[in-house]
Amino acid sequence: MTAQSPVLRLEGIVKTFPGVRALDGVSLTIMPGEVHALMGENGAGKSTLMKVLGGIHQPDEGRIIVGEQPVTMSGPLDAKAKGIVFIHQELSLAEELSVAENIYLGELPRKRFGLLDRAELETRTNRILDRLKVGFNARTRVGDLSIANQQMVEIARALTVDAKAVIFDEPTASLTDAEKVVLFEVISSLQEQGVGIVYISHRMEEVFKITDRISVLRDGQFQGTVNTADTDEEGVTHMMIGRKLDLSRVECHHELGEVALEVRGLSCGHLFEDVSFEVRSGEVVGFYGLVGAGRTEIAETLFGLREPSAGSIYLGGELVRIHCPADAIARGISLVPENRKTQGLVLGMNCRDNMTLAQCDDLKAGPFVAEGSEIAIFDQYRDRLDIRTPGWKQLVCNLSGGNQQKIVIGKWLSMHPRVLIVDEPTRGIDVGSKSEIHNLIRELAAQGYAVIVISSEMPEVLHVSDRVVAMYSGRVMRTFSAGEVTEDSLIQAISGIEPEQAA
Amino acid sequence: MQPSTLKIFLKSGAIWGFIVFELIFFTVAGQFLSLSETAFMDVDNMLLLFKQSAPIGIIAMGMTIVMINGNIDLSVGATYALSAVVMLDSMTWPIFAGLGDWVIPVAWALALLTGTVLGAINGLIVWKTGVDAFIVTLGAMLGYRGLVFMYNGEQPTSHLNWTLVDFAEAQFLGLHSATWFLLLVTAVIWFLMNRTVHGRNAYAIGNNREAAVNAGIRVGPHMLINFMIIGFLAALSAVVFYSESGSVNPNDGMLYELWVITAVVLGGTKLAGGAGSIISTFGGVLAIQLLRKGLSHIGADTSTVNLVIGLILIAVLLLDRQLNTKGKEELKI
Amino acid sequence: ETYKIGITQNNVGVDSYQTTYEQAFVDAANANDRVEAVVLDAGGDVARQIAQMENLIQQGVDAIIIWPTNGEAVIPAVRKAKQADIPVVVTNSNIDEKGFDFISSFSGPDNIAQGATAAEVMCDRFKALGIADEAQIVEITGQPGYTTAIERSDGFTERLPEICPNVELVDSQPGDWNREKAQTVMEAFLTKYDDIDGVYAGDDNMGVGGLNAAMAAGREGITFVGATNFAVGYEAMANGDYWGSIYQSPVDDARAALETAVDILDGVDVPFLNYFETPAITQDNMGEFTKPVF
Amino acid sequence: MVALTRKDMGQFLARQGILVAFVLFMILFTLANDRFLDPDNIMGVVRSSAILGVMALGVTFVVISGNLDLSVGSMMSFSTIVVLDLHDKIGPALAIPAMFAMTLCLGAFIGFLVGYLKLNSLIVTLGMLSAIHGLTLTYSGGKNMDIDDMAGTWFGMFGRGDVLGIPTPILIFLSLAAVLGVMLAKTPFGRKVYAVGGNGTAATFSGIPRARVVFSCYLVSAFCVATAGLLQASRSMGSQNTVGQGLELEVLAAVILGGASLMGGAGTIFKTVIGVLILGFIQNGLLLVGLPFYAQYVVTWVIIILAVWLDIAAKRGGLWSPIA
Ligand SMILES: Nc1ncnc2c1ncn2[C@@H]1O[C@H](COP(=O)(O)OP(=O)(O)OP(=O)(O)O)[C@@H](O)[C@H]1O
Ligand SMILES: Nc1ncnc2c1ncn2[C@@H]1O[C@H](COP(=O)(O)OP(=O)(O)OP(=O)(O)O)[C@@H](O)[C@H]1O
Ligand SMILES: [Mg+2]
Ligand SMILES: [Mg+2]
Repeated sequence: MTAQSPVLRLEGIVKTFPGVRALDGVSLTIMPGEVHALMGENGAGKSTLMKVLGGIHQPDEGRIIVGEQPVTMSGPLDAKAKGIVFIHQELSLAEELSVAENIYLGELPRKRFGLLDRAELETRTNRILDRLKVGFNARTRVGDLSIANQQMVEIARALTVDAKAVIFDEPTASLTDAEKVVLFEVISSLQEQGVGIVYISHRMEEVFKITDRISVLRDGQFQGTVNTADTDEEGVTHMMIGRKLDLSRVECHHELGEVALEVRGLSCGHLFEDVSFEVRSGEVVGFYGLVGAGRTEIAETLFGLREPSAGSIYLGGELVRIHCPADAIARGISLVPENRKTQGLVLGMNCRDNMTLAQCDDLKAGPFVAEGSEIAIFDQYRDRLDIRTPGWKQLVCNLSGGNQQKIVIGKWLSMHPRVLIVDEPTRGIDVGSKSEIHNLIRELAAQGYAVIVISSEMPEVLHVSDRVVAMYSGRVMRTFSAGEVTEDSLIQAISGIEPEQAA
Repeated sequence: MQPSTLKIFLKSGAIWGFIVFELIFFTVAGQFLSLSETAFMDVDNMLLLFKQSAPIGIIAMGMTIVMINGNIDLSVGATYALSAVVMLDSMTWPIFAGLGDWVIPVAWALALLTGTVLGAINGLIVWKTGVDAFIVTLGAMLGYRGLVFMYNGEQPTSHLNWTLVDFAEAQFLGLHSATWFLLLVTAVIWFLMNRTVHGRNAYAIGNNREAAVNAGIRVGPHMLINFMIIGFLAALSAVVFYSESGSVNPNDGMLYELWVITAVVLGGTKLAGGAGSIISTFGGVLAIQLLRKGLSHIGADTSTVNLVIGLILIAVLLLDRQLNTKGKEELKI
Repeated sequence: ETYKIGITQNNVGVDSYQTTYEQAFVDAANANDRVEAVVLDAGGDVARQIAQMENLIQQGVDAIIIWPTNGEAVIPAVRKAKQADIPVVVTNSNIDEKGFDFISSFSGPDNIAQGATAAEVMCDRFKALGIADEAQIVEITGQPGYTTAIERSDGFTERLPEICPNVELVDSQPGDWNREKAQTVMEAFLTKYDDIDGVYAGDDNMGVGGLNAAMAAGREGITFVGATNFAVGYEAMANGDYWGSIYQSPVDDARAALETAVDILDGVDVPFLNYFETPAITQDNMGEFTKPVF
Repeated sequence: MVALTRKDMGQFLARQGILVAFVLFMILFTLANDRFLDPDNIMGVVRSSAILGVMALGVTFVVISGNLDLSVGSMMSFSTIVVLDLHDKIGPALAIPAMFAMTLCLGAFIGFLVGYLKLNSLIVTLGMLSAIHGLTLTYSGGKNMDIDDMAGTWFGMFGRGDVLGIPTPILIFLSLAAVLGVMLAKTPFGRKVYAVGGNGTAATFSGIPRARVVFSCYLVSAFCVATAGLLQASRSMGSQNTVGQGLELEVLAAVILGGASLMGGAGTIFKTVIGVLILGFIQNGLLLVGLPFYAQYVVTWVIIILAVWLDIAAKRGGLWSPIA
């Protein structure tokens, strides 16, 4: 490998946005046939660097060298023509179009006079779909696919050209384990063909499983490249956040209180059926399951966003009916939603207003919003959650993902809820912020909150929960107490294997 | 899990069902209310229906692609009027005096060029400035109307050319010239949207603009082309209509954008873009024209027509939503 | 045997004149056993009017009465009726001369004469006030593009210099047959010109809009002359604020149109231009007229 | 440092483009016609803009909440006709509240459709534009409405009266603007309107009753329309059925000129007032310099696009759109 010349080199890339120096002299070398991890905290500039490489952004300074040639990437198609393929972090699909049209978006095969060559399109697509072993065909409307399958369509785009380098920006965020296996197979077959792969992920175990080298960015600055074999999680984390991270669980020994929330036989159409569980104050209950298991729907039902078709909800022993989020909030239930951008934040509003959005009715001075109290609340939670922002006037859309998530958490903590539900609290969040959020969740429990954590990451669930509820296809399979849960039993439960069968 | 087949059928066929309902309703109501001896479903009456649908219908085809593309064009009424002014006025220009009736194709070409240019101006502004199409074309609706007035003050622009009128009134295989234009435009636009790369890209852009950009589709030129097409079609609609009537008031075409959008929405095209069908728009156009014709057939006055058309638009929207809800367990947002 | 007569009106509901006309037409048709009427309204839209003409021809009515939305655009549609042997009577506002071959008769007011009469009323008033040599006037015209608006304005501006050569028409803007619009236009006139002695408005509705503006600005002594005497105009005249207008009854207008059509179907000879009386009405002679109902 | 200040200047110019345009227009018209700055003229412009302005205040709420209201013109015709008709039947003291109640019912109907049934506001209000016009025609039988005894009623005080020399329409417009401006900027309700317009889903997830907020915005809009109808009726003491026709577009133009985003979530009452005044002064200024009325269409076209363009250019930090 040492004798080969790199497929791709970036030298001294600088990119500034108004008010942000997103990249500050970053250099990176990608060798053929290697899987190169790019890591860094949220907002470190990973996606920006890859967008520069993919021709979506133009760098202010620096050079991109493909093979031996310095090049300018005038746009995504230009990049693709030069052999650089880009799988986006956010799903980037046209739902109304077919799978085939999405895979070849931007370069549909054409006959003369701009006519679409459908036959050619479908043959080529089927060839790729076969390789990915997916269960849908070229004509399926993408909007009808599950999120995971949509992600596979996104990945299929990498296979349309003879790529020199393929960039995966957090491809596994919504994949099931089985789909991850397929993805990793695809990656290794690309690798064998001598393609250089850039792999961006916050998931350490994946990075250590499949990558050859790791490069780290911090605040837009290049921190260095190491061989994966020569380092460990701790070392990488240190490069990323510049300090040592205490990954041990904060054990706050505290008594569990009364049952704060009890759910009996709750159903909502076909989304989930006959769900029963309870959460005590001071307890963290983790909900684990595959994507589509119905966990989010349970949370939404508890928060008054869906009408249950059967079952009952008790809060502090009292039977309650919750018809809308305002009911839920009044009764002390809070939900940190799954998708912070669409559900958690008004991106065009400033940090303060977002933080106090759920309580602007309560913070009043006469008929007006009490701006003084709002700022006080914001300051308090900014310090407590270590939110990095120049001030409350900053628009939320200018914050990095992790800091945005903290604003959402702050919004609900400042309401002092009895039951706090957090859905995928660390999706797309870097390790540093992640462990902060985990510690925060433990702390909250210690203070007497009843906390429900919904997560698709097993380490996370195991790490923060006192008990784990395993769900499969809309049903609760098993509830594990802290002592009895093991990775194996959990995997069996969420795959639909009954405990007696498994035993 | 599967939406019921009835729902799917209703969703795709709703507009045709509505048309059938209208036909039955007006035929029955006409028996009691109409003074006319001829039935509503008379062949000649239906042929007239197609012909009278043409001016709105031709523009609606353009509006469909612009809306699929994720934009909207409120300036079509003014474009229509300005193209008509150019067509009628150019036939009297001294430089064309020697052409005789050959002035007709020249005038047509000038009118179509005018429409295309006006569309291109909108498209370029939307593309280059990034201002929302709603605002750009709302402005143009005023601006182009101002140009219509500037051209000939407040006077109508007229030129009756009987050769032209005879052509416009002609019937070929039983269908009027205007009907042929409408059918031709529908076919061409259907082909454009379903069988060409430009059409598929237009869908992609309306569906998910960022995805299209990421995939390297040049969003701007596609939008520009679609605005030019709708400008061209607005002009074509004017050519078809004013060839027959020969005189344009400066206020003509006002509120056309409302009729056109109503037809397109009735046909099921989503305002947000990305979804819509040319054939359904054709249905929407027929449904509207049938409604207007039917109401006048049963002797409804202007106030009733306004009331009914407004409420039907809302009812269709309501129906569409009912058909698209996923049942009780749906998220309440 | 009954005659089936179709009418396509310009824009019912846009003002009281047209509404009263429609009412009167329906009443007149009901009163006449020999007539069955199909009453349509184009809502001001040329395309819709042409479609209505086609529908009437297709329905096979015996005669068509048309109140044109555009005096030229309807000519081909009128020709179609002629080709189908259906006599066409134009009502209220005439079509262009090019179409005269295809119509049987025009029934309505003489708008050019009305404009001229209004000029005479204005001029006489100025002479009486002794300002005929220095007066400055402004004009508020009807909706641009409508034949009635154009003809009245033409009649006025042609006649005025013949009788009062020193009166200067300093400005003219359309008020769209709309009182509010006329009021806005008049406000601008009042700011722009210190000295306005007279206002000619295309109808009383707009005239009263102008009057409102003048009263709000405290400008007195302006001679307002309108056309189509509306009830508001009549009252303002009675109050002494408004000088004169043209008395034009929509009831007469509607009846005349229907009678003309019936006469033609009966084979009676009717004059090609069948004007009905529209006399001048001023503060001096208003006692001779009843207050308009619209 | 110098470069920075110049950049800041550019930013300021772009952000406050609408104010700058306003000042420029005033200067131009003043140079062109010395009557333009005449206090009487200015007062006249503000007074005749008041009706449009009052409607624009309500539409600002609707637009910030992420919706459109194209029915305000025909709704205004409705209120005007109704109040004039009732004036002669039940007297002004009862006619005014009755008209407000009826107009608010229409607003509630639209608010119900858009807020609670979540129908698209463009199409709903387009439909209502037509339906309310039909309703008005049916109500009036197509006839003009006039007050019989103009001299003997106090009804004229809203549109024709004045307080300390300031015409009442101006007072009503400005005080309503002040009240609604404070309501939007300072109260929890205003905050919710911005949140619902900025991101309706997130607002719902924060416990904000989105449907009720949207509903309320349409009520505010209907209230403003009723006020405008009152001013209109009182000013002219008589009206045609089409009195408000086409006003919806002028109102929308004013709101957009003021910088409210059609996407929702942005805009202020103060800027809407500026937008209204700009339209009023352009109309008046062009008339004064002797240009025909339609010149104003073309000018409005150009400044709407320039204003919105400058605004978004300032936000993205570049004049030209980045889209390829
Ligand atoms: N278009 C843009 N305009 C302004 N700032 C931007 C833009 N894109 C990115 N940024 C800023 O640049 C910085 C780097 O963002 P980037 O998306 O590259 O981070 P990342 O490392 O991919 O983070 P994550 O792990 O959350 O995806 C952030 O501060 C972000 O706010
Ligand atoms: N088998 C399936 N195939 C496709 N879509 C599904 C399937 N099951 C559920 N879905 C849909 O996928 C979406 C995600 O499901 P849901 O939110 O219930 O998952 P979850 O358990 O909360 O997991 P996560 O939060 O990780 O997405 C829902 O809209 C659901 O209707
Ligand atoms: Mg990223
Ligand atoms: Mg979920």
